Amino acid sequence: MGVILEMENICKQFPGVLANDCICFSVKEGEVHALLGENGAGKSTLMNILCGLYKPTSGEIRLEGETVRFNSARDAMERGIGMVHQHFMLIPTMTVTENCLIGDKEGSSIKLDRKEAGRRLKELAERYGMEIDPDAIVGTLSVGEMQRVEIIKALFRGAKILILDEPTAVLTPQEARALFKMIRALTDNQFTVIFISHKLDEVKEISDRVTVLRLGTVVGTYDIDQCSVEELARLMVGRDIHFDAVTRQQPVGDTLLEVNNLSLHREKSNEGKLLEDLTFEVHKGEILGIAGVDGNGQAELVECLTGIRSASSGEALYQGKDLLKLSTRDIMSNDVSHIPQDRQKTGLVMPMTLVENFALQDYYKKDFGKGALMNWIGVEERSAKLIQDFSVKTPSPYELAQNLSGGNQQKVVVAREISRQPKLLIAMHPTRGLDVGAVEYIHNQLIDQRDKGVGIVLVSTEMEEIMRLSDRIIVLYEGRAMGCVRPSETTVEEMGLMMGGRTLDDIRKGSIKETSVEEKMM
Amino acid sequence: AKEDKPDVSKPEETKAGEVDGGDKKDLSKMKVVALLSGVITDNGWNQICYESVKNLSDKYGIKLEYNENIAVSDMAEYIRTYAEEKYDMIIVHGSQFKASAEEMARAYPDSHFCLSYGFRVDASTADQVQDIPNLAYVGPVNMGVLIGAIMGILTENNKVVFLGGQDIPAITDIVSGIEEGVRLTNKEAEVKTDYLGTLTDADLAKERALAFINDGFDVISASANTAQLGCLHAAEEKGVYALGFNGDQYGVAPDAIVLSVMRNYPAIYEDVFLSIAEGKWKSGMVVYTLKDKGTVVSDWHGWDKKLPKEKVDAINDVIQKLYNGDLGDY
Amino acid sequence: MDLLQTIGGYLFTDIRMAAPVLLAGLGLLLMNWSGLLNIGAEGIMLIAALSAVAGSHYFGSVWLGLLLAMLAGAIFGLLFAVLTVTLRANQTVVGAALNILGLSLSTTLNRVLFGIETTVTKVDAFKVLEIPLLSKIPVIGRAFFAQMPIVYIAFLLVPVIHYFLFKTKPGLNLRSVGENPRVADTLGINVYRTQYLATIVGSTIVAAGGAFLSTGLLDFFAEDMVAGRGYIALAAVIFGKYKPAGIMVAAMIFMAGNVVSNVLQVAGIGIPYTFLTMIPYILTIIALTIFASRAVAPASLGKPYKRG
Amino acid sequence: MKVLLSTKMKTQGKAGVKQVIVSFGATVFALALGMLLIYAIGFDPFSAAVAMVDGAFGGKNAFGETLVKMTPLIFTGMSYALASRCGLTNLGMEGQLYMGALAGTATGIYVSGLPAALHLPLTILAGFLGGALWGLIAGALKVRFGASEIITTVMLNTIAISFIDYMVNGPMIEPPGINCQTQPVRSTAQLPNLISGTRAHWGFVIAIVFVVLFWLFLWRSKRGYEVRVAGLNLSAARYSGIHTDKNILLVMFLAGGLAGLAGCNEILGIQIRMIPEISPGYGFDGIAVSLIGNNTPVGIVIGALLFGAFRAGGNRMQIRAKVPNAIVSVVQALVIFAVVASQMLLDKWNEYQMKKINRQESEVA
Ligand SMILES: Nc1ncnc2c1ncn2[C@@H]1O[C@H](COP(=O)(O)OP(=O)(O)OP(=O)(O)O)[C@@H](O)[C@H]1O
Ligand SMILES: Nc1ncnc2c1ncn2[C@@H]1O[C@H](COP(=O)(O)OP(=O)(O)OP(=O)(O)O)[C@@H](O)[C@H]1O
Ligand SMILES: [Mg+2]
Ligand SMILES: [Mg+2]
Repeated sequence: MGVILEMENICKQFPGVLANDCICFSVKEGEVHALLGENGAGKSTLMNILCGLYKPTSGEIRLEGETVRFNSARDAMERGIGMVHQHFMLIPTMTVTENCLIGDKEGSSIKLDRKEAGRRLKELAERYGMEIDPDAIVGTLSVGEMQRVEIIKALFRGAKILILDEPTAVLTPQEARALFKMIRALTDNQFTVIFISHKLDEVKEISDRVTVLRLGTVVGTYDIDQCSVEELARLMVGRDIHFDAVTRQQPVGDTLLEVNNLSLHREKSNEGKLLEDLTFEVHKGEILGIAGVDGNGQAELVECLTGIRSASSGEALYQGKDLLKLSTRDIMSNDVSHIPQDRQKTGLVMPMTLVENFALQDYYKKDFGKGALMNWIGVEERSAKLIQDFSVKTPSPYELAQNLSGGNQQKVVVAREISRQPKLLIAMHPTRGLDVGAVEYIHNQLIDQRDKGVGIVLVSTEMEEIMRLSDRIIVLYEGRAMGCVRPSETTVEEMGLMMGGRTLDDIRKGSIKETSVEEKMM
Repeated sequence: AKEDKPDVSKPEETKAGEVDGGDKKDLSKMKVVALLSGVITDNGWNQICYESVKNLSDKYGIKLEYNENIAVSDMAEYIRTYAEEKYDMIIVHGSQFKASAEEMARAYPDSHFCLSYGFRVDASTADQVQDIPNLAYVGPVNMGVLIGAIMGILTENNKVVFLGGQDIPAITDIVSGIEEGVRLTNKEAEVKTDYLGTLTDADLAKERALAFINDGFDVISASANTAQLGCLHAAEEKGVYALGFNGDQYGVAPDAIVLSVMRNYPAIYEDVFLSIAEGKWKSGMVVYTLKDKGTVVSDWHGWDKKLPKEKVDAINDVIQKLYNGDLGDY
Repeated sequence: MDLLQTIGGYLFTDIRMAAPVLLAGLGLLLMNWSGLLNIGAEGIMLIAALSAVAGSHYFGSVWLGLLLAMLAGAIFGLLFAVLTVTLRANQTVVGAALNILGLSLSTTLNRVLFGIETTVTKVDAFKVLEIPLLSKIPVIGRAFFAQMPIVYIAFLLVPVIHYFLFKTKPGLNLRSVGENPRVADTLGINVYRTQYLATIVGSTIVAAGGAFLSTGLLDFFAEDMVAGRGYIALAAVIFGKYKPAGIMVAAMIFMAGNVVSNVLQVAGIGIPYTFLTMIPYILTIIALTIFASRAVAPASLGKPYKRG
Repeated sequence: MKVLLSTKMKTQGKAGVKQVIVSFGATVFALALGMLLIYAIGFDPFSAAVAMVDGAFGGKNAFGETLVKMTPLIFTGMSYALASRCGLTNLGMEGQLYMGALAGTATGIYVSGLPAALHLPLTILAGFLGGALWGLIAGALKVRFGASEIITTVMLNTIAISFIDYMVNGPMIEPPGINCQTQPVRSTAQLPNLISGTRAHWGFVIAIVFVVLFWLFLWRSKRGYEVRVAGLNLSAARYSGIHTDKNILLVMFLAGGLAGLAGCNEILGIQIRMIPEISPGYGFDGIAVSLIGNNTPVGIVIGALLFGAFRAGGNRMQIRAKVPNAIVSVVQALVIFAVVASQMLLDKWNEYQMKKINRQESEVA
């Protein structure tokens, strides 16, 4: 196993951010090399440089000993470097084949040969144990399938070095295993894989060597056998992490929200349901976790509960009213708060000032100005207080939201929603993409609220977060509840199986069968 | 190229009377300006006015002055500028400027204002005209009658069509005279007049004309600035007769344009110009009838050899009669 | 038989009138598929209409006139691309300014080039090219096979552009830029170059539509002779659901509005001409309201793309 | 709190000043190009420039003319700006302007027996409504059928202008029916002169009042806040329970109304009667005005001043320097290109500065 790729003294300066600071990094042929680092450590940036998307400010790349210079992703691809990006780079309106053929230079003819390409795709997929329909429209595929398409696409285009940027973030544990198997199949065939993750267990499991980045610099490169998970964590964060054990002062209170048989059909009703017969309740002073892999109905559930989408049937009783029959405005004005899943797309108006963003949910109320006019002075005072209380880092309340860092943006959203003194708080991915400090801060806020008697619906794909905060957890799979468990009474494996589509009853009834199923999947 | 210019022969009886050859007044010192609604290359209404001041400039050595593309809302401002500088003759070219011209004429009694006007002379005409001593409403009348009379002779299918650009006085005036004119020479012919709704879309005009020609209309003429050229093209393409309008448009479609009928504004404004010079200015309605030669007909450009002799004779005859007033007071 | 003949005649007219709109629509289509929304077709067509006459006049051949028109279109396209692609300016505003520029510049240059003459300068123009035999087919023969070469070109471009967009690699690449420039970028497509190319080539096709107006049916330039066709082409692209064949159908339907106006006026039913003028526009709005909601635009149409 | 407000004003003021300087520089650059063009087609660019400035600002009368030209431009500029604040592209100002003028004229002529104190406001209201309803059509087509307002508004322009032709030549023609114009509006509905000896009229004052209302609406009212949120981020608007369809309808109504006022004021202050061509393109100029003004109230007034000066100065340029005034439109287009280009360059620069500041702050922290 010789060194196939070396990156030497790579620096990347973004306006205001030195994302990569003199990074040296080398990969051996046929290995799985993990890149580990906190959010913002510079992992994606480094890989974007490697695959030709960014140009490094300085430094050089050597492929098989030869210095290369990439001016575009195509150059990198021609040298056998392919990347599966953190956010899928697929066009949903096109077929799998078309997606794989974009930018393809193979052959001299300019004609698109869909048939031939489809055949080759199938062949490739089969060789590495994947199943794929070349003529399927990408938009109709599941997340796991899309990822397979991404990998096939890279292979199809002749990648020998495959970069996977956080590939497991959106997969079930089982799907992740299948992916790992695929990775093994690839490395057995002399492919080299660079694997990015925050997840220490995964890194430990799949990789041969690991390079840890911190704040744009390399902490070190290690053989995986030589470090424990705990050591890796320390290297990555630069300190020991301890989540404070969540203590609770008060017992759970009365029922606050009662959801009965909530269903949501797809636009064409024969295409199955987005949500099916959901029944659960949330009590005062309780955090109900909604777990599951992204795209299994969580977003739809939240949209139904907040009036953004209307449900097909069922009811959601809250303070004697059915939320499903109310408009968003009516729901929100009934002491419900909502931390949306995407702060930049939904939670904030990026080109507006913080003051204006703080008014977003309540501007129409009397406190924000009597009659038709806004009282901006009042809003400003309120904003200044919230900025202070929630220690939002900003030069002024009149800073534009888009100029804040991600963590601070999220703090603005959380501050606004909590300051509304809700009785019911619906929080979706409240810490997605934030660093450890910010995560801790927001967790504490949620716990505070719970202790004040607020009922919280917490939707998250982060298993750790769910397990740590929730009083009870419901796992969603394809719009159905797989079971409801208490964190203390379940295991990560059980959760993983539920996220993969097995009901709690099934799992607990036939725990022997379970392994056999898993064996099959492997 | 010279013969393509409109006939600027003076009206036979000038309203101002003959210019005294012995007059020593230096006419080249006269200040004249034409204020136009469109561009001088529009092959129509504005171009003919440009030709008029050009004619004055060529003949009398006055400074050639004109302004184009004047919005209705700006006209008063333009007039004011020239009136302040005591221009002798300010041609305001188009009845849409009537209000501005009247207002300014009252405000600047020292200048002579000519509002180029298209109107039919009938009982109600007088109501349109305000009695302002330094404002004249100037224009040829009864052009439509002349055009119609020729069309009536030319048609073989007894179907003639005249298309105006828009329903505005300078055009309506002509359109409304067509039928009367056709009847002078042809009692049976079907006469159709309508509007294209554009002064610039020559392609649309051509298609519209083709539609009429396909329906059997075999003489076509139009008054729609550049758009009318589309109608002439259509006639040539389909081999039917057409009449040019405004300028001598023979060159546009030599195989179709038998004659061109022209507003004789160059001669009219020469006449008015001389009347000012002579101190014989006349305000109010200053109309130039066919008898006054306010309208002229172009050269035959050889069509008198191509057409059946009886048609040529009939046309020559009717023109002469109209000019003489034999067919009525046109 | 007579009725059929008449219908054949209407079809003939419709096809001829649709040709410039079709050309403009196809040009806009290429731009739209690269993610750019250009409302400046009107201006491009105007400057092209003038250039075509100028070229035909100075070089003595209508084909060279067409070439000059396309060159003028390319320059306008380049200007659009520099401002909207490189500088990421608002595409609607730049398009609107192109329209102002096209109108005023063509008027000014017309004067400079041809001076002030009562009679327009006659230039070489397109002539009907009858296809032997085919043009003798009853009813539709003349409509389809006795048109000007540029009409054939316009309609032949429909399958050509369809083939290009949906059956070739460069076409796929172009569409991927319009759908998601970031994806295209990661796959090694030069997004900016693609957008530049699409705008320039698209504008030359739009310009061919403009050239048709002045040297197709006619042989001279007139101020503002495009008279809204650029906007109608824009609507045709939406109505045609971003497919060449759809645009062809749309152009023919919209222009059928003009045919209807012609027929009504010849019939002399007495509808005021102002209402006849409205027909194609009302037809366009109605067509849009019925079909627009189902049109799927390229996903990133109108959004500027910022690299990296 | 006072401290905060003052920092706000400082940062916003600074940005505003920078914007104005850059736009001004771009305009000068475009003018220079225009002069070059004037030279190229054989005129004297220097005397053209002098005439232009003289025609726009050289004396009371010239300035009065600039005010006259500014008035409709302020309205159409606001119309475009309001729609774009809500994420809509209103290209239908020209048609809305005509419909507003028509409605105003009709009310000014056919409503009789009212004192000026009632008749004038009523007429202006009618003008507003005329444009507003015409704008609402495009809004409704968008909300109900998803038809792109970019296209429907353009189509509605042509339809409106044809309709005006019909009305002015038909039902509303001045008796006995020779000239295609309506009767003059009653004197009780006419706008009084603002500066004697010029044509400047009270429409300008109304325009300024509406600029203040425009500002109040967008930045001080709750509804305006909704509109801006919906314009910047549709998803955030839905999230906070804002009824986006209702806002589209409202904004197209108001934007149409503003354009309608441009036409109505032009009638009541200048034309006195309706004729088929009251607008020399004020509608389309509104796009440029709002662009130069960056969709802000003060900016729109400045943009309108610039384009008003172009129109007034362009007239003088034709009279004095004999430059055909089509050139003025060429120059206007060049100004738009230069300003968009410079704004983008400024944005890039600001972006860079902002990052630098952020960096320094994070280093301090
Ligand atoms: N295009 C860009 N412009 C400016 N700054 C950027 C850009 N891309 C990344 N950065 C900054 O560079 C730093 C490194 O980002 P990068 O995306 O490489 O982190 P990462 O390690 O991949 O984080 P994550 O785990 O969240 O994916 C961050 O501070 C980020 O904000
Ligand atoms: N699209 C963008 N436009 C402008 N500035 C940006 C953009 N993306 C990132 N930045 C800037 O880059 C910096 C880093 O952004 P990023 O979102 O990666 O935050 P971060 O460093 O990960 O912070 P946190 O840990 O709080 O999330 C921020 O200060 C932000 O101002
Ligand atoms: Mg980050
Ligand atoms: Mg990353």
